[in-house]
Amino acid sequence: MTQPKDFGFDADAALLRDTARQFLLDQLPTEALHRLVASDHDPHRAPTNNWNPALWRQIVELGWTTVAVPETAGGAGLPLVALAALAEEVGRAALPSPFLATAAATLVLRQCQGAGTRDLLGEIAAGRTATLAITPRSGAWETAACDLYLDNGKLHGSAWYVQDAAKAEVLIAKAAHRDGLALVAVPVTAAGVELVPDSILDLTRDQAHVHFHGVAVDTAQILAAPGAGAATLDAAWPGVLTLVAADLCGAGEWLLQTTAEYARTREQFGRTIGFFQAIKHPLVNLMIQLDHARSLTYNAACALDHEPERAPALARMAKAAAADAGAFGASRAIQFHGGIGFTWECAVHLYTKRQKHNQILYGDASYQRARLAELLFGV
Amino acid sequence: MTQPKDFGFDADAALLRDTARQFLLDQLPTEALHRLVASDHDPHRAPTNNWNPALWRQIVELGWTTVAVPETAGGAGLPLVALAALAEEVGRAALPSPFLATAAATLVLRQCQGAGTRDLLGEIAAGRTATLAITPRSGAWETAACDLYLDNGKLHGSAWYVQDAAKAEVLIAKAAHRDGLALVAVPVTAAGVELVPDSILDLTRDQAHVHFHGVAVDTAQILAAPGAGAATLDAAWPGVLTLVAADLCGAGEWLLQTTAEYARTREQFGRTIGFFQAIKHPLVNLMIQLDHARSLTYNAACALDHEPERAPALARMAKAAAADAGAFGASRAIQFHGGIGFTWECAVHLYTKRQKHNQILYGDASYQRARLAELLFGV
Amino acid sequence: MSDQAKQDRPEQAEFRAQCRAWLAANPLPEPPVRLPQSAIEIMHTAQLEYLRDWQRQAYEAGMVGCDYPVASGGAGRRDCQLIANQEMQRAGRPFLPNILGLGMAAPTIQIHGNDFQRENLLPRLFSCADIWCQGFSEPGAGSDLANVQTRAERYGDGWRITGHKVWTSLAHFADWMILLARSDRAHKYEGMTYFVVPIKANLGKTVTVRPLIKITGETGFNEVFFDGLEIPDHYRVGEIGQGWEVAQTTLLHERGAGPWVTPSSGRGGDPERNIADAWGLLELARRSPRAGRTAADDPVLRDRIMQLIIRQEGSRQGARRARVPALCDHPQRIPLQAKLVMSEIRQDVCALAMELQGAAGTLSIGDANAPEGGEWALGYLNSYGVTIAAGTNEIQRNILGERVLGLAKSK
Amino acid sequence: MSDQAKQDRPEQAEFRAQCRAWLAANPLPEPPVRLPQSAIEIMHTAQLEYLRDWQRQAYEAGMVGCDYPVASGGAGRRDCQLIANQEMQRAGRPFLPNILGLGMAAPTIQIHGNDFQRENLLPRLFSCADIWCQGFSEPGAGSDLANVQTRAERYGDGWRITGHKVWTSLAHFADWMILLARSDRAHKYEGMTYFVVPIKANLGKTVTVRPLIKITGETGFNEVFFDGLEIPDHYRVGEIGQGWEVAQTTLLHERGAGPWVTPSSGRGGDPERNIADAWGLLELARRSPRAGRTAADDPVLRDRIMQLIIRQEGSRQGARRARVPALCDHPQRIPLQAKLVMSEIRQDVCALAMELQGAAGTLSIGDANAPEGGEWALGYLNSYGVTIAAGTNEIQRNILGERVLGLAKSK
Repeated sequence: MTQPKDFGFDADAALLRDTARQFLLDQLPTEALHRLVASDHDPHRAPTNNWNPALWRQIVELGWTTVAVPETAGGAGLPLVALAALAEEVGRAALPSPFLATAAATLVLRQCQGAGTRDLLGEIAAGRTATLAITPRSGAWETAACDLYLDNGKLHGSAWYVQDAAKAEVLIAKAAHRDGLALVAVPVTAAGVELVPDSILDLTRDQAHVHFHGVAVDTAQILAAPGAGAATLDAAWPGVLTLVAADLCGAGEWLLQTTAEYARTREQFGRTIGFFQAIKHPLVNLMIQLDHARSLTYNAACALDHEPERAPALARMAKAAAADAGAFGASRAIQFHGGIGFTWECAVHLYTKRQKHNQILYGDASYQRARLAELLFGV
Repeated sequence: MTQPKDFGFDADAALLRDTARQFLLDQLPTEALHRLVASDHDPHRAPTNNWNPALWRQIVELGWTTVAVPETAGGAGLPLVALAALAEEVGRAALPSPFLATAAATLVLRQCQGAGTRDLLGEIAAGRTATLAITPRSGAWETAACDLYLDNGKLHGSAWYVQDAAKAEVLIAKAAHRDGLALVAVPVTAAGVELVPDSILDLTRDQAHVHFHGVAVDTAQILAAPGAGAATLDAAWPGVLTLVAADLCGAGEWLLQTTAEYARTREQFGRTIGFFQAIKHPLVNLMIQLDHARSLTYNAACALDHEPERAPALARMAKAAAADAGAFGASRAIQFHGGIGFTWECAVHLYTKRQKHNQILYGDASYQRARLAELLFGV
Repeated sequence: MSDQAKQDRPEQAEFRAQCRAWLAANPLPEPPVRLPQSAIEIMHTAQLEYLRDWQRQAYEAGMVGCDYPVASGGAGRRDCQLIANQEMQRAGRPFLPNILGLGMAAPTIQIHGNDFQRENLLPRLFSCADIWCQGFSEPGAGSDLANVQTRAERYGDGWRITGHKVWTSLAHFADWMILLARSDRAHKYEGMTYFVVPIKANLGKTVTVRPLIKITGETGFNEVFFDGLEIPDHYRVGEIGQGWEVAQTTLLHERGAGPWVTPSSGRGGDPERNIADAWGLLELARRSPRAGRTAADDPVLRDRIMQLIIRQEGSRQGARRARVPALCDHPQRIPLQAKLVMSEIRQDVCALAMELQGAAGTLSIGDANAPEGGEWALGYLNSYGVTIAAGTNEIQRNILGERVLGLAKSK
Repeated sequence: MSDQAKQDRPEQAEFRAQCRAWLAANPLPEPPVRLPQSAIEIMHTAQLEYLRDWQRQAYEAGMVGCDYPVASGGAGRRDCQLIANQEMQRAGRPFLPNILGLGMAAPTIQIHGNDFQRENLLPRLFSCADIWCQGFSEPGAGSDLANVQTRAERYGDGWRITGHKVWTSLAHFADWMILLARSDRAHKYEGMTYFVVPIKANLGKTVTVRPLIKITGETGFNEVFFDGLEIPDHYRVGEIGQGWEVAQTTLLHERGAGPWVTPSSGRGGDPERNIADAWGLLELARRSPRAGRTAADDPVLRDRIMQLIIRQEGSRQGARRARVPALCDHPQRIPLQAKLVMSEIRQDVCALAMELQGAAGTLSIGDANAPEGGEWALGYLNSYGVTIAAGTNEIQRNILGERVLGLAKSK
């Protein structure tokens, strides 16, 4: 198979993206975001989970959660480049929401064969929130690494670094079984589920680790049978990486444009500081990096639909490029804002911290390149 | 042991260095260097070896070859930081000469125990030239890698990447023997020695590979007995790396100062181009890199005299820093000279090519850092 | 069927099949001499004649200038040049030697020239009957191109040209030059006029070409001195005083934005071609010994190879994205990056290739033991030609910062 | 005996032994609260009082200000402050809280001040009886410090101060401020005068301090508003109109050149101390899981750790080399790099530390599972304070390019 010239970004996708951008500009301007997530500046504050559930209900009505759900399961089944473009807008707004976690769960569910999968996808399309619970305490991103065990129909153990856990209604949990890895849907309200929030740097999301104290699982909850979990997760993984890359690109673009705007207006030495190549050239370098990352992100998203055999390598490329661009942009945005960029009141820090989180999430740039090299060198 | 505050750079060393700098400025100004090495611009020319033996005789009279030879062997036995400072001046002048190769051989000889060692050191002090023949065809820099064999008193095989071979009178050859590696002194005029010049990028030196067709070796030529060669070479190695680092620093400083001078005088847009931060800031970055490399080079040289147990790590640091600074400076010097920097007539290319050679020689920056990591992590 | 072919419209598919059939049926003889890495390094007549003959054949087969109107010597096709380029590359054919004509002179003349120029000059440009060069830079007008001092003075109905151009690639073979000259000293930007001028016909008379030598030791670029060359007014391209504006079209193409602005023209520098391809580093690494294994086993070098492959693919996918307006925030943002990005990737690829080679990286072109004949080292040095020419990359960054990000002008 | 001690002159060796004995005999109690990473992040009175008490003890033991004359409250020693610093660090003592006083105010007053200032202000500065802050930056005078607008107007025999300073670390605790103000609007550089001004005594009257919050969420820096604060003329430092010159002394010390210019002053930022030490990455890497092994087994991360260790050691050996004139081409070349280099190494060390931690790098200070309590992430964010303050690092590069390389001024 080969990719369409336009990455599959058709008129429907463009409408969805444009609507989303305007919606977020209207509903969550930067000042509102700052009020929402940054009211408590104490670095020693308890773990927080600041978001706007009313906004989320509107988002569900706009159909964002249907985008990646197949039409057969009651979704819109749009090309995945539309989902990537949506994730980019979410990043651009630094939106605190269960969008990314639910979209990642959706991508995993699309690969699942278990009996309850279709119903759960339909529920997600209708607004139910979900997140992946797949990472062990060590933080290893590899599929095989697991601290959660499925034994005699019960889950024991824990999952760590669960994204937006406090906003999720269902956990898509990876569990080790004697026959191999399984994937299981677990409502957060199930008996024996204990959610422990983490204190994290990123103010625009929450994170937790989850202990499973003998949580009972019935057949309908098995999304991928023991032994099938690894292949299922691996098939979904390029999509999950692409989502994070898209968020990084969107937030990166916000940082670029915001810093450029500052450089167009802030005066020193009788000139706007954008005059100085010490500002101008790094911003251009950032623009180039972001453009590469964004192009690679669309390419990876399109590959998921059209040439899945290439998607693993292309998604690693996208995440690596986006993580590097994200880190570089976050750093330059603070530096070029000068003193004001070092203050809590300047929204740059919200984006910087989100970029740091996404840079790390599911493996930073050098991690992605090491996996990419294995694919390209065949070892 | 601990290092003296001044790196051991005493008045004698300073006098030697200052005299050397002035001597090279007088005797080999850049235009003379260009005439000497760059008269034939054909990229397909035969291998060349352009240098000035008369200048070399003056250098011997100035005592440069005595610096690293111990007083007991008829040398001056100066602190090794003096040798590093001298190598820096050689790099600054991009001097085509057997200086570096002979100095490297001297450092190896200082570690040798063989009967003929002292005499050979004395001959070197008096002006005999030498070079190391220790690298296999693969170009491996590791001590154990060897394509030359000592068997029944005869040498068979080859040595590659022999520096300034056409200028050397004696080869200090590493040879594999059934009892382990040995080091052997072989006159280039010995029967069975076949020297094949390489075509290389660097116009300021020559390089060759040498075939040994059953070259007879007597006991007096054995500098390190079979089995002792590896430890001998390893002990000398930090010094050899430090020499190359010093050459890189000196040539790097020439590129910095020459480019800064161009930036102070070349006008575009009604200003000298040094006004533009796109020129100014990279030059400052280069200056910082060179200062780090130079400080680390003195530190490594001083360690050889005062704390040899730390010298292996410190020399890796110096070579790594100097190789990176050398490559960066060479690149920016061409770029910032613009069109003129792309021409054969501009001397920048002589230094750029020398930097490329030294960057590679005995391992580039990432190679050095990998070895350094083994030392620091203990694996 | 290739990936590229899958995306063709029917008329494109038909054209592609024609190209492919012709290329299969008409193999090129082996070159009689080593060919240089690109057209601007052509040193010898034997190289030129071989390549010129190849371009003529390609033109006659309809693969050069095919998107231009028939009146200009083209075939009046639409979006077919890229296909011809792809097929020529796929068949392993060498570059077309008249790169400066195809890449810069032709689109400028087509857009800003007059009928005389289009009808008389372009067909011979496409067929390689005439070689073209570009006379923009001067000793005092490099990055600051608007400081051009070469004079164009009125003389009867024509113009008299006096001045000094530098870094003029291919001038030693050129029949024609596109020239930016000063027709009015009182105005900087409004005082320039653009011409086409005959070079070879006036050599030894009012035109002198002096070869310059590159850092590689290759020749191929020159100084050109004009000592009162007289040309008729219909050699003028665009209006008097509009030279700067016309030159922008040339520069846009020189900097690689051409494919997005006007019909692509079979030049070597477009995003479909890359002399130093980052993907080539994979194989080089596998063959290069390092620390007892190969460079492909060294994770630090693997990481750096991946960085370059990612940058190159980012740039290629960017070229694709630039054609999808809905996915671009600003129409010039990607096109204006092309020359900057491609030249720096090429430079970094060549530098890394030299590092991968370890000790063998010291060897130069012609050495029997140099990996791939020493072409990487030569490519490394030549890469500076591209990071410096057509406005240094520092100037490119100014342009991007000012035109796309709206920052204050740095000069 | 330590490496450092080996190099002592006899009187230094004796002093070192005294310091060591005192420190051994006088252990500090455990802090009652978490201490911040440096003095400029002191948020709470409990932190300040603990640290202030420690500085007072250190002063009384002769380890603070000891190279200053006795008349200024010092001990009249020579080259001993560095030894005291080394010994305090070796004993694991916390930083001295009056960093801005020790590092900037004291040397400036000693060099440019009058006897009244030296005799009355310095002893209390050293003992930490008075806390000091620095009033240079303003909303419109950051990198462009010479654009200071805070007014100093003559008023009888004294001065009246009106204006607005920002990014004023420690102002919320400060008794005194060093102030750069405009005494003459007609001249930019020659129109500034330098003062010491009492802050705490005038709070709520003619001085208002408004805390600012940092990106870390910590407080510790402030805006300071002057509404006609009146001070006598003997609070002036240096001549009227010489403020810019006097401020250069302060800035030279702020930027880390102090140790090479005047007696070092026990401040936290000198090259002997480094909160985020690159060597610490070795141990962090060994403890950080990565791809089934540890970060210390990942060659790419090893390479990056080595790069930082090499830079840091390069900077440290540079500090050593700067004291050997025969090995320096230009006296200011290394000293002027100090703040720039150290702040960027610190930033890069903290950023790499976060990467080494992998998933745990998402955790912030206070999380029970954050490696080393999340101090690296906090350090990363705080590192921007240093790359921005005291003239952004962009300004530092201008200064180096202009003063050392002689390039044309960029502004």
